[in-house]
Formats: sequence, C-alpha cells, structure tokens
Amino acid sequence: MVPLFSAEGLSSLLFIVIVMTTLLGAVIATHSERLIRAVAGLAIACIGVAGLYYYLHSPFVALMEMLIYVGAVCVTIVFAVMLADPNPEEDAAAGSIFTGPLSFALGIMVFWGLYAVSGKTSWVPPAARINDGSLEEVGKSLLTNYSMVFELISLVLLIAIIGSLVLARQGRTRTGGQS
Amino acid sequence: MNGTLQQDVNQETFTLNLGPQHPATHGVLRVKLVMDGEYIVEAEPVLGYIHRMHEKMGENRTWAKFLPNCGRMDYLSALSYNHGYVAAVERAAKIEVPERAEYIRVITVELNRISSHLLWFGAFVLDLGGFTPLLYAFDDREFILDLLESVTGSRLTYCYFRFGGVYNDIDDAFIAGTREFIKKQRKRMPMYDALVTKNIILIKRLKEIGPISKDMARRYGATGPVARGSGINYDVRKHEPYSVYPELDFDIPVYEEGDSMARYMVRMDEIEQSMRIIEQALDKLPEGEIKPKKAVKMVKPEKGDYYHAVEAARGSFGVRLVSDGKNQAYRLKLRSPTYSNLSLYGEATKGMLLPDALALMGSLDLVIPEIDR
Amino acid sequence: MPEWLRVILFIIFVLSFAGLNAAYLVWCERKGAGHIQRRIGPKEVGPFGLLQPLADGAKLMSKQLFLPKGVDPILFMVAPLMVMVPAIMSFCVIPFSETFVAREINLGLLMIFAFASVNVLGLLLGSWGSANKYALIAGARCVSQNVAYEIPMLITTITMVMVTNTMNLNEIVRSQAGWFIHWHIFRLDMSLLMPVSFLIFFVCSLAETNRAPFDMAEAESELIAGAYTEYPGMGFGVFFMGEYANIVIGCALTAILFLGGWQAPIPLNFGGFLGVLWGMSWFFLKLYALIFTVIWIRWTYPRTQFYELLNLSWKVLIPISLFNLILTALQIKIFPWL
Amino acid sequence: MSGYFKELISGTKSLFIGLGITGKYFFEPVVTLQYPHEHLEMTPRYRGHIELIPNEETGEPKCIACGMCQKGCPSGCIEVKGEKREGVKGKVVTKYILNFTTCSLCGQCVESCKFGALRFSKEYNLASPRKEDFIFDLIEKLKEKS
Repeated sequence: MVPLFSAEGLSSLLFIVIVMTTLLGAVIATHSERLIRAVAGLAIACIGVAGLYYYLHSPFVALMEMLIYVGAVCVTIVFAVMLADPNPEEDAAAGSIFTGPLSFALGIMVFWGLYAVSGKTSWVPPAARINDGSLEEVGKSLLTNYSMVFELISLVLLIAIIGSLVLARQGRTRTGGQS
Repeated sequence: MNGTLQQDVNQETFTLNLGPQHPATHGVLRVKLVMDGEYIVEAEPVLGYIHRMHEKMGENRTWAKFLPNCGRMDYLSALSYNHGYVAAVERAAKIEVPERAEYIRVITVELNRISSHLLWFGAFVLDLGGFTPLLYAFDDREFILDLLESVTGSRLTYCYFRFGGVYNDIDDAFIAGTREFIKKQRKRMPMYDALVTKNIILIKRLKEIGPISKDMARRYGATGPVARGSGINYDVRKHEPYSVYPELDFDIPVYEEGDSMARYMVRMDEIEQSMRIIEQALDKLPEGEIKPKKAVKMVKPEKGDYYHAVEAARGSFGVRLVSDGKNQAYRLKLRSPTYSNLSLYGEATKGMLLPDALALMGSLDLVIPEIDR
Repeated sequence: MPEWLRVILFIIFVLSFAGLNAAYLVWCERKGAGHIQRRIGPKEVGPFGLLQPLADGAKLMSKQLFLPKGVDPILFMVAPLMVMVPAIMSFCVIPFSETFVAREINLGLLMIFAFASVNVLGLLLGSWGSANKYALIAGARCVSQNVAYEIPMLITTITMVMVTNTMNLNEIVRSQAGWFIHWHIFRLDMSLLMPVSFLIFFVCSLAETNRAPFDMAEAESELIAGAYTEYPGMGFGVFFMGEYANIVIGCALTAILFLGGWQAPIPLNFGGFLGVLWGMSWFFLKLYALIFTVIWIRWTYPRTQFYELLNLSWKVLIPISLFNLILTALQIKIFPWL
Repeated sequence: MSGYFKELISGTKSLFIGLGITGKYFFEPVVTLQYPHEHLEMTPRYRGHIELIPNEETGEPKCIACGMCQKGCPSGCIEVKGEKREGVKGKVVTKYILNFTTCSLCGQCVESCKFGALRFSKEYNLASPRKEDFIFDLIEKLKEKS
C-alpha cells in the first residue's frame, strides 16, 4: 500500500479520478434521455480519455484527443443535434426483447476479452518520455511506422460527419402539408 | 425546451418576435417573423404600440391648439411636420405669409432635415454594429440643435411656425452660426465617407442587399429617400412646389439600384443639397415682417376639403383638412411617409437573411411614433 | 523553490490575473470607446473611474441567478464555466518572461489550441440550453464561424511551426532573440508573406474570440445579446470573463508567434529578478498594444454580415494561408541557408 | 481574378483608413460636457416652464387674470383665478397653477398674453420622484424669487 500523500499515491489518485471521469462521461453519454446531454457526456468521456493519454506520457496524443474529439467531433454532433428532433420518439427505446440480454452478454464478452488480453500481455512500463513533443519525431513516425493508423484516424471524422448527417436527415419530421 | 420552441422545431419554420422591445426597431415596433433558419419566410410589422390618436386630437381642438402635436409625431424632423400642418391651414384659411417668414421656414426646415439625416446615419450604422459614427453624427447634430434652440427655444419638439409666419425672427448670430455650420459640415462629410461609406464591411452589407424595385415602391406608395433610392424621381419640393422652393436651385439625388446602399447614398447626398438650399436661402433672405400685417386672430377656414403636402425628412407628409367653417377641423387626416415606407417591408424581406432584413429596416429610416401617430 | 509550490503560486497568479484583467479590460474598453468617440467614459467611481469594474462586479454578483423557464438547468449553469476554464488553463503555458512560466511544456502551442476548441462547445451548450430563439441562432452562427476560422488559424500556425521547428512557446520566443528585426513578423527571409501571416492570424484570433467585427455570438443589434441573452448576473459575468481571457490568450499568442514575446527590441538581457521584470514588461507592452488594437477595431467597424464572414474565411483567408504554407515550405527547403 | 485582388487590396486599405480616423479622434480632446459638474447656459429664447413677471415697482405679478393663457393652452394645464380689488385697475391674480406634467412647452400662453405678464424661465434641472412636485404655484415661485 502506498501512502496517499506521496508522489506515487497522488498520481494513483489522479489516475482514479481520470478513470472515473471517463466512466462518468460514458454513462451520461449512454443513459441520458436528452441527446444534447449525451453529447456533453461524450465530451466529458473524451476529456477523461485525454487525461489517460497524458497519464501514459503521451501529451501529443492527449492534446490531439482534445482538439479532435472534444473540439471537432463533439461540436459537429451538437450541431447535428440542433438540427435534429429534440424529443426522440418513444418507440425508439422499445426494441426487441433480445436487445437487453444480448447487449449485456456482448458487454460481458468484451470486458472478459479485454481482461484476458491484459492478463496475458507482458506490460512494459511507459517510458518516462516517449517523445517529448519533438515535432520532427512525431512527423516521421506518423508517416512511417504509424501511417496506417494515421490514415484510419481520418475515418473517425468521416464517420462523425456521416453520423451527424444521418441524425440531421431523419431527425426532422415535417408536419403540415407544405413548406 | 419550452413548448412553443418545441412545436416550432417540429415544423420547418419558427416564429420570431422582433420587438416590441428590440435594439434594432428603435422604438416599440413589433415585427412578427416566420423564419426558416436565418431566412425570413414572412415578415409582418405589427403596429399600434404607440398610437396616440393625433388625428382625432386635431378634430377636437382649435386649429392653433393642434400645433404642438405636430412635433410629437416625427420628433426628428418636427419642423417639417409643423410646416405641413401650418401650410395646409394657411391654404384653407387663405392666409398670406410674408416672404421673409417663408425663407426662415425653409432654412430651419432644411437644418432640421440635416439633423434628422445625421441621426439616421448614426443610428443606421449602429444597426449594422458600428457604434462610433453615431456619436460623431451626434456631435454634428448638436451644432444644429444649438442653432435651432437659439431661434425656436427648444431642441427637439419645436413648435416654431405659426399661421401666417413664424414665432421668432432669426438674428445675425443665427445666420453666422448656420454659415459656420455648413462650412464645418462640408469638411466633416469626407470623414464620414472614409470612415463609413467606403468601408468594405459596410459596402458588403449594403450593396445589392434589400432591393426595393421601382414597381414595389410605387405600389406601396413609398416616398422620400426610399422611393428615390429605387429610381423614382419624386420630391414634393420639386414636383408640387410650395413655399419658396421654386426660387432655390437644388438637385434631387436619385439612385436606380434600389438596394440599401442606394437609400443610404440618397440621404448622404441630401445633406449636401440641404446645405446648398440653406446657403442660397440665407443669401436671398429678404428684410421685412415675419408675421402677416393683420394679425391672425381666429382661424376659420371656409367649408371645403384641403390638402397640402411637404417633403419631410422621411418622405411626403400630407395634411388633409375637411373644414365645416368652424374653429376646429371636421376631419384631419395625416399622411405620414414612414407608414407607407414600412408597409413594403413584408414583401421586400421575403427570403432575406435576418441581418440583411435589419439593415433594410434601418435603411427605411423608421420613426415609430410617426407610423402610429 | 519546489515545483509544486511554484505551480500553486502560478495558479494563484493566473487566476487573479485573469479576473483582474477581465475587470480592467472592461474599463479599458469603455475608456477606449469613450475617447475614440470623443467623450470621457467612466469617471465617477474612483479616480478616472478606476473603481468602476468593482462596482460592475458587485452589481453582477448581487443579481439573482435566475433560471428562466424551459432552460436545461445543468447545461445552462455549466456552459459559462466551459468558456472560462479552458481559457484559464491556457495561461499555464504562456511564457510571460523567459523563466516566468508555469509549465514549459513542449506542446504548448498545441495545448492552447486544444483548450481553445472547448470554448466553442461551451458557447454552443449555453445557447442551446437557454431555450431562446435568439440564442439558438447565435449558437449556430458561432459554430460555423469558429469552424471556419480555426482552419486558416491552424494553417498559419503550422507555417510558424515549420519556421521555428518547435511547439514550445518559450523556444519560439527564444528563436526571435536579438534586434527587433529578428521578430518573426519581419523575417521576410523565412517567408515572403510573413506580415500577411500576421494579419491572417490576428484576424482569425478576432473571429475565434467573437470580437467585433465578427461578434456573431453577441450581435446586439440583431440578436439582442445572442448566446448570452438569457444569462443573469454572474452567469453573464463568467461568460464575459471567459471572453476577455480568450482575447488575452489570442493576443498573447500573436505576440509570441510574431512579435517576439518577451524579447526586447534591442539585444539587451538581464539575469535574475531584473530579467523577469524586463521580459514581462516587454511582453505586457506588446500584449496590451494588441489588445488596444482589438478594442480600437471594435469601435471602428460595423459588424460583418454572417455570410460575408464565411466568404472571407473560405475565399480569402484559407487560400492565402495555404499559399503561404507552400511558399514557406519552398523557401525553407530551397534556401535552407537563409 | 483581378477583381478579386483589387477588392482585397482596396478593402484592406479602407479598413486601415477607418482605423486611422478613429485613432486620430482618440487623441483629440473630448467634446462632451460633464453635466452634473458643468452646466450649460441656456440661450435667451430657451423655453422652459413659464413664470410670472413681477411689476418692477410693486413686485406683484403683472398678470390681471384675464384667462387668455388658460384658454389658449392646448394641454389645459393652466389654472388662473383672480378677484376684483378696491383701488386696483383690472383684476388681481390670486391663483396661478401650472401643471407642468402635461405642459408641452409650446409657448402659446406667452404668445397669447397681451399684458406681457408671462415669460419662459431658464430652469431645466427639474427632477423629482414625485408627481406633485411638478404642479407649480407660480405666484409662490415669484414670491420665493424676490
């Protein structure tokens, strides 16, 4: 047991706070009835994830997370929500009776899978400084080792845009014959 | 979300109440807007928030007692309204006006027109988000107000004209002050030009924005700078001359474009034309009486129907009197220019963006108490 | 001094700086507006009206925090904080002088942009949460504006990063040491369009902070008070503190990137405490000169029309900044000896 | 294309010219009057509320309560009463009430007075939270003055 008021203890506490933020954001995002609050939850979760990255000594990714997810993706979604229907139809929630158990089972499986993987992997402690933001290094690795990942990231934005378009398209119900 | 907004979102359009309290309406005008996003689908001005029954008041008091009411309609060019009413009654009661009095009327009315246009200029730029030109314009306007105060005794709601003449004579100090003002104002106009008129932001906001076609202006009976900005060469001072205007040489600025910029330019040019009128009138100012030799005691026009229109700062202001020979009007009808000018707003703003519609509203130069009367 | 004490002291400094700065920028704004308009401005409360911000603050604080009917209470209350907090966070990486900086992190520039992007979300949630049509219009405008202006701003920043090869703000300032001709704005040898970059960056920072002539989020003659229409008392006050803090950040970045940050215009540097003061006074001089320009601009121009504003960004600023990016890259690669 | 650049350059120039103008005014002296500390002299013809003119010898009001002003007032805000007294030609005014709340400052009362007994005061600092403060008794005001 590490004492709380030591460097390690405080950083562990910080870790717990960050994880709780992420989880809290995720729960808000999935469980709030108002779409706009869900997006706010998503933003909180993303900030939490950025904190995790920072905790793992990779400030570049952490800041990018903030910039892209909070600054771009969330704003895009909020924008779409503004265009969409503010009160979702009631029957949207009531799906098939299998939905609940199925998603529960799926969740258990994903959790178990992650747990198993994490147990089997031999973790290396994160280096004190993976890369202290030297831009040249970042640029080189983005265009060599991680070029695939770098390209895939752009898919996220694409999906966010498509998602907001879908929300915006189907959200509005036209009442009244004309206009 | 509140109820109405929710309903509105379910539809494609929503209703936006612009006013009765809104920074851009300069008074208690309410415009009901049906909007599709920022685009206006329908605009309907709702009037009557400051209706004070001036016409009815005119039928319930003697001719002279209605005089102070004139300045309360359009408080920004009160003298034009005074002039309109006084001239109508003079026409009805066949009162001769000495020439000097007419010249004084023209000088003060034109000064008042400049002050009205200056205030409009400032308020219009304020509508577009620029605060500073308003105060520069006020600085200049203050000079006119001081001049007018020195002859009429009040600064805004002058009640200066009387049947058959004017209340006070002008003195040398006023003449010198007016000449000085014109000299100063001529130097000041290039500054406005550089600061506001040539500003790229303002040009982008006004050029080709808010067009009012010649036809539309005609149909709604728009007069004044609004009509002249749409290419209609109509000015009561030239086309139905009254007072001593025929003896003075001035131009009617007319712009063909019909956009907000054209209306803006008409007013800015009119300031210069008014200054020309004042200069000539000051040169030609004859000596003599300012009231008729035989004092006007009791005004009792003969039975009949009389009309007289003057060019106020906002357009043609007409007074129609029906007299049954008594010492008060049987019917008094006031035709106020802004009422007609505003009525085209609904049609003109169709499909326009909200900020453009507000620029258009500013360019109409509304004075709400005059619309409602 | 231990690291944690330094950080705590700095946080206290930054918080008080942000608060006082917001209060006194309002005073400066009103005084500046007054003199531009040939009047005096606030003068009754204290000498030269210097206590006016306190009076304003007391007024704002004593007002009831009223929740209008139909608002989303959580979003409504949180939104002002979402504007204020990121702005204050950004102060942590700004070098006020060579040593007077809370955390000299290598990604300082990136961090400021990351936090600045949260600011939009705050405005947006606030305007949505206040259930007001004017606020809603303002929110929608505000997002399109921020998205449009973030692009040329980031492109210009990338140009500057290419030139300096670092994102550490202090490093960027250090690379401009020497006579004032070494400031980036005068370094035509690095990029021929450097003054244009400066202009683009400054215009974008005006737009990003919702300042006139781009004050679409407020637009008082069109949208009453835009996104802030429903906000009472300190909710409004916090929004304003956030806005002014953002102005300071924007101007500080401009000063750091282009005007040499804490560098004096002559190659004269001191060590120790005197050095801190020397650097800080130059930095603040540049910072407040830029802020004065911002105020000056506000009281000169009319507001742009919303579509013109987008046109300006997409048709003028983005092409020019892209061209500038390419030009700078070429100049660096082809003439590396410069 | 050339139009694009032309507009860009002329537009930017116009913006700088605008800044130059406001910048110049920033350093010029203020033109406003600091009202509660400084006061403006009213012009001789300034039309404030009306007041009675005293007879130079007696100090009594010149007014003979003929009631022309009351009759001519469009707003009906003047109330005059007078009585006949021994040894005095005409009537003596006993009550002159001006209801300033409805007065429109048109000056028709002064014009209609054939005896030169009314004039405009130069008073303009009139402010009060109470309506009753603006129902002036002009005779009393005259007495206060002398």
